[in-house]
Amino acid sequence: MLSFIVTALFSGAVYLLLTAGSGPVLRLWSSQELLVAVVVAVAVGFVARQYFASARRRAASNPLRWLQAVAYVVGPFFAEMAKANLDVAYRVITGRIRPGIVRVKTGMQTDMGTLLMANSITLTPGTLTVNVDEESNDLFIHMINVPAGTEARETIEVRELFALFDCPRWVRRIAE
Amino acid sequence: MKMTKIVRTTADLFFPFCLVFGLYVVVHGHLTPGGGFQGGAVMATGTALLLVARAYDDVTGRIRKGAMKVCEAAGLLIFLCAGFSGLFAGRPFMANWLAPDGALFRTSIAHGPNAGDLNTAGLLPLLNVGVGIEVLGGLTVILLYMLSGIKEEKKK
Amino acid sequence: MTPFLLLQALVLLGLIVTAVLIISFKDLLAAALAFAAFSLLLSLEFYLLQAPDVAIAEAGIGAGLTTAIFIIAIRGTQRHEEKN
Amino acid sequence: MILDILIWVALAVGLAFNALGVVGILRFPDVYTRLHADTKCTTFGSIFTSLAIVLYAAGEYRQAPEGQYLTLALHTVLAVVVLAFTNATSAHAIARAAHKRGHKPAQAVCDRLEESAP
Amino acid sequence: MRNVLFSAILLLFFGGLLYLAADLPFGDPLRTDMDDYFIRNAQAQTGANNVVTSIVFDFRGFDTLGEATVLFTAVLGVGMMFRKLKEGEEYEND
Amino acid sequence: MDLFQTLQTGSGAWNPLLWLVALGVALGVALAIRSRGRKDFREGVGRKPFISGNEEPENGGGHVPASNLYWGFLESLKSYYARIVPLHTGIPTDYVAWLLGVMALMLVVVLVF
Amino acid sequence: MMDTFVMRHLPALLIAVPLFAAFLMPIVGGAGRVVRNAWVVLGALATSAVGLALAWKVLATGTVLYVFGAAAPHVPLPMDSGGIPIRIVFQIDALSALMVVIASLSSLGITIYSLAAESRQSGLETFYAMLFLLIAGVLGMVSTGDLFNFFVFLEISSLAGAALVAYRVDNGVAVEAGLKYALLSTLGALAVLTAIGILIGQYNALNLATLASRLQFTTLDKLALVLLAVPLAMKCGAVPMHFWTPDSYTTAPSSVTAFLVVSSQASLYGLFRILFTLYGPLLSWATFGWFLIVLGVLSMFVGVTMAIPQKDVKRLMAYHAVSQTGYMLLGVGVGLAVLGNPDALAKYGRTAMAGGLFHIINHAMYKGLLFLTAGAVFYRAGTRNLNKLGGLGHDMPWTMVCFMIGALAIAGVPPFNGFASKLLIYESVFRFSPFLSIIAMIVSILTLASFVKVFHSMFLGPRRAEFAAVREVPAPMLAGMALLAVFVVAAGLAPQPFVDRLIQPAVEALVDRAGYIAAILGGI
Amino acid sequence: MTSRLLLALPYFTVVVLIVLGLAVMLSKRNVVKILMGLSLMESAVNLFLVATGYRHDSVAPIFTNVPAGPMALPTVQALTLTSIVIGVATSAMMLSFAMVIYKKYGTTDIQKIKKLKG
Amino acid sequence: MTRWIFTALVLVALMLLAMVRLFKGPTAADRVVALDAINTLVVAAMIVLAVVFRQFIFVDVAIIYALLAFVGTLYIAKYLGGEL
Repeated sequence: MLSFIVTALFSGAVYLLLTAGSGPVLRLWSSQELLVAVVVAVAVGFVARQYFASARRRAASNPLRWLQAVAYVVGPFFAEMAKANLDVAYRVITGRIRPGIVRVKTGMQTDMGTLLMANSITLTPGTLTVNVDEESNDLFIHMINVPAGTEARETIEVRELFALFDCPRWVRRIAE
Repeated sequence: MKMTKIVRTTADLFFPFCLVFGLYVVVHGHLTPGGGFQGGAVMATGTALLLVARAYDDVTGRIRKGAMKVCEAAGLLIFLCAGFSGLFAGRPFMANWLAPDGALFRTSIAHGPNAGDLNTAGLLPLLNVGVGIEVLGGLTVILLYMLSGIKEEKKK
Repeated sequence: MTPFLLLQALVLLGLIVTAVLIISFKDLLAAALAFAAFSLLLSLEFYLLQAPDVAIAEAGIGAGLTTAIFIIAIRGTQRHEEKN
Repeated sequence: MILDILIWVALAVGLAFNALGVVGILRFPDVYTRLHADTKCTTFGSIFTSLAIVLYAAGEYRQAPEGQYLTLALHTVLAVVVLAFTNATSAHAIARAAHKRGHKPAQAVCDRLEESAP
Repeated sequence: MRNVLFSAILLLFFGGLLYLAADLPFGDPLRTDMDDYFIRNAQAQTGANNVVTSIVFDFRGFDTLGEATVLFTAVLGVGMMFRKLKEGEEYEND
Repeated sequence: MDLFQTLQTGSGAWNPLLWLVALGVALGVALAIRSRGRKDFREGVGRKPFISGNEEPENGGGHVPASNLYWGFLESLKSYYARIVPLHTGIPTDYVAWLLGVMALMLVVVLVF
Repeated sequence: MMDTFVMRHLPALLIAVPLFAAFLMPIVGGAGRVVRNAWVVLGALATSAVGLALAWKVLATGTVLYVFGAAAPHVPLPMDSGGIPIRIVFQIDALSALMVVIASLSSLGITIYSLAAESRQSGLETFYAMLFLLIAGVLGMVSTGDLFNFFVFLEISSLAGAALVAYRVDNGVAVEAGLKYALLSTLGALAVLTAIGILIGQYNALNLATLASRLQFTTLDKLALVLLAVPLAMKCGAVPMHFWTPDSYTTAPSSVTAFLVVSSQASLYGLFRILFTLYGPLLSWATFGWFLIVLGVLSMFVGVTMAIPQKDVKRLMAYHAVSQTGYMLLGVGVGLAVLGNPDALAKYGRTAMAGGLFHIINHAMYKGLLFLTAGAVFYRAGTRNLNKLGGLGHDMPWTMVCFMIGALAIAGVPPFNGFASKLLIYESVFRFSPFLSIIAMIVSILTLASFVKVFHSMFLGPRRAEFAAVREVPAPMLAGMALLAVFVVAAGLAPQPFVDRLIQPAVEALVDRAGYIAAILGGI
Repeated sequence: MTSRLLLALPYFTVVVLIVLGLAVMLSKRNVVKILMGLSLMESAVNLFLVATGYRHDSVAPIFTNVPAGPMALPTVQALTLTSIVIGVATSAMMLSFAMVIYKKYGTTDIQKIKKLKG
Repeated sequence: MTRWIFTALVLVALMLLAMVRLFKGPTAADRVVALDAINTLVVAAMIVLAVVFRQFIFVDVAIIYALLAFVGTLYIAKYLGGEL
């Protein structure tokens, strides 16, 4: 039931986002759109509940956390991404690379956290998730520039990848 | 074989999004670009996403061929019955008899830009929904059958 | 030569190039990839020709599902073309 | 006026990063490094071109508050979110497939995955 | 021999179709009366903003039924190919 | 007799009824001839069917297989068949090529005439 | 009330009824064998009834128009449109009615036949759904008055046909034939679509009558003509594009083969429609008349000569189907060649066309019958190889009788229907060109010869040990065959009523281009 | 002629694509490749259909929030929609045919798929 | 208006440049990378072109594109990884 509500909420929110600007209600929606939004939310919630909000990722189903996710994406994540891009741009131009695949300990417990962490890693500093350990949620990441000395270590902590903010903490707060 | 946890979770997250977006395209078929086919294809992509992220055997328990076939047939029957309904309104087959003065979907709109008025276009939204369901079912069944074809071969 | 025509010319050039790639690849997987790129550009061309409905249909059915179907078919048959 | 300049800047940054991404795809030696260029630079570039559009929509909305500009901005944001998310995931999928297929990372200093693979 | 023949056929097609490309005006259709009717009247008659949808589902709705039927046929065809055959459902096809 | 009208072909005619009558007459003649045969013949009494003086083979062995029928016809048209049968290669590419070839030919014919 | 209601909407029901039967089939199929069979019979009966009623209405009252989705079904031109039909119009004139009759009769026969004949296979609800889709496709092709709608129905019938050809998946041969069929039909349909694009790009119309009234026969139109005519000729199995015919006819289940014949003839109808109605007097008569004649003569001769050495009975019959298509092309081709010459047209042109069109219906019936008998033999004996068959006449007398009727009819032996139509063709073609007529007669003799071979190999001779278990086929199969056999005999014994009531109006409809246009656009 | 061709670039592309598709069908031996050629031609014809309906400086035939102007012809777009769906249906079916043939015959070489001949 | 169409032009030109990688390969994975880049560029170009045409609802096409191209890429990746 909870999963149904969460999925329906998400679906309704997305639908309303898509149709914003269509009518007079709150200067955003027309009444028919709101009606259809309810229908769509119920229908999609019914069909997709076991996928979207399965019991294992109950924690991430909290709409308040979604707002945090938005804040994360706009704030720390974007800054990290900008830095990453400058870094990659530098390497594109100069061609100075020192690639390698390392194992990163994330400490994430849930699928959702792993996903967010992996995607954050992929989009930020010179790193790219290649594989994931299904049990321990450790990530294997390809670094475009392995810092000297890192290649000898068995695993590295995820915190070390991010220079400006503590992204893993954000992710944990959102998803766990 | 299933893909990694990351892909699976992404697929799960995007499945309702695909459905919502597909429904959005279907429902707004008469107002914005799109319609039954396009929306149905988007929805079918959602199921294709699930199919690709998981192993075939894991999915077949949830997305059943039989159900999808019924879905498809139901969409077509909606279409056909909507076509027939014109006959009983004294119009020919496939007549959009609701459009000018029906009970539902009847708001007449002026020539020119109009936005967000779903309650228009007579039979068209109904036909859109019918075709959308049909395309969703049909494309999913095609994918399921083709996947079952390669799975069988793997066993040998 | 307005910018719009130039844009169209570039897209059409891309169409022809990808079509040639489809033909010339002996590796069917690569050909399917080129086909996906072809569908993509075709969709963009429909978009330029003021046919958004068709562009959506081509994007959805042509690029997404046809690629999937081709990949499944290649998996169900063999990956490399016969030598002539 | 300031908005105009901002739009110009955003467009320029976006195009520059897109171009860098494409150059990176052409220049880098192996799949993984190319993926770096692809996912990061083109996504970032697209985010900036879209940002320009959002800014444009905001400017127009201030002049004439019509629903269409809101639609434009929201849909663009949505497209970018979808794009970023899918790009990251598909980059991961491609990298994994390439590794499973046996492509070694070129000039690699270490390859922990190769060692841990069963 | 074979290749020469095939090339000749292809060349002929290329020439013929190139003629087509040069003869049919692009961007300036010769006649537009039917489409003008649609653009003028679609909104009033069907109440749809999207003229293409109004054509697909109203003016040429019967085509769309046919199109849906084609998809249905293809689905049945694919299903037929991968159906589970009964025991002993074998034929001599010589 | 609206049903059994004469079929007009413009230059000739054919009446199925007349033909039926003729058929009946022929049948009558045949029966008349048959009635003049030996009445005392009984099947399987004393006589065996034989083929050119040999015993009849068991289990339809005397049945001429289809491939052997019209051997002479096929032999006399050997050169024709040697040309026409190899055209039916069974390769879809050739089928397509024939279709396109006829199309190209017609294109030339239509554009010229 | 109900009566007039149904009668008013017959053209819509013509397509909707088989589609309805097909769409419900996956759901009904789950309810058990008896329910499914009852549904199949019901659907087939309803389809045939609608088809025959429609044909009757057309022959009684003239061309029937049906405008889909308009204010009233019989008004193709809306008030404010300035005289252009904007919706899809079904325009069923006498020629279409002829084809509808053929399809209705044949579909009823084969559906009943297939109830028993295919009962041993799996996936039957798919099979029947496909069969209904094929029927709907053929009916739509012959009754539509809209070029793009024609294309859509062409695709439906091609796809359903290809899938049905590949129905017996077991060792892949059927799938091979299906692939070939699908490949060629798709290519042909693409050509047709290109032609539609050319036409709509120039004249901005899709309605056949409107297009015909606007056509100016520019070079582009010539290109479109080629792109329309040649693929349709391919689809009806004319030599030298006939190669798919024996492949697919051989491997398809027999009931389907019998209907594939009708499907080919629907393409033939399309070809005639394009040549006579769409292009009409713009064509150079002689060129396209001789195009049809050459195709016809080639088809006749190559078909029959290829048939003689065949070992597979269905393949042999398939080549005969090619050969018989040649007669139709010859007859109508002679008519087309003299269309510009009123004198010759009156003297023998109409007769030739009548012969060709009469041959269409006759061929559909007797060739369907022959394929059904071949299927019956295959059903019991388990082989189609003529070298292995023999002596079945003892155990399958009724099948043998049906086969004899069909064989004599195809060979043009009186008093069966093949003779009547062939007589019309011989006599009229002789006055056009004696040489062609003689070829036609030779082909007829060769046909007789080859069916003598089949008859001898399948039914004559002593009983064989390996066919000891052979019995007469089940009643539904016999009923299906009997239906067609009765028609063959009836049309042979009383040809003139058929010619008068069914064929002559069709010939008039074929020739009367102005009438076809006027039915939509009003007298122009 | 040349200048008109230059203006009618889409048509020219269509011609090239159709001929390329025909070349694939005539010269290639792999069934899947041939089907790709067929799909290529299908796409080309779709492009042709849409291109016939384009008017210079026109807007899409949708009454959204646009400045008035000539609209592109809608009928051909509707036809193209139909043709796209038909195309995907056809290719799906033929590809499944090819898969079954490969399973039974062990080849995708079209020159070896000829059990039926003569 | 010019700046938007100029942006679109550059994006399309970059797309053609990315096609070089599609052509060169050398492995299928490299081609997928190129395809992915083309996808992203097409989506960006579509969003920009929506402003050029002032048909803001056209952005939907871009969203659908981003979604569906993703599915195609996943199928290819699954096949490449030998898991299909």
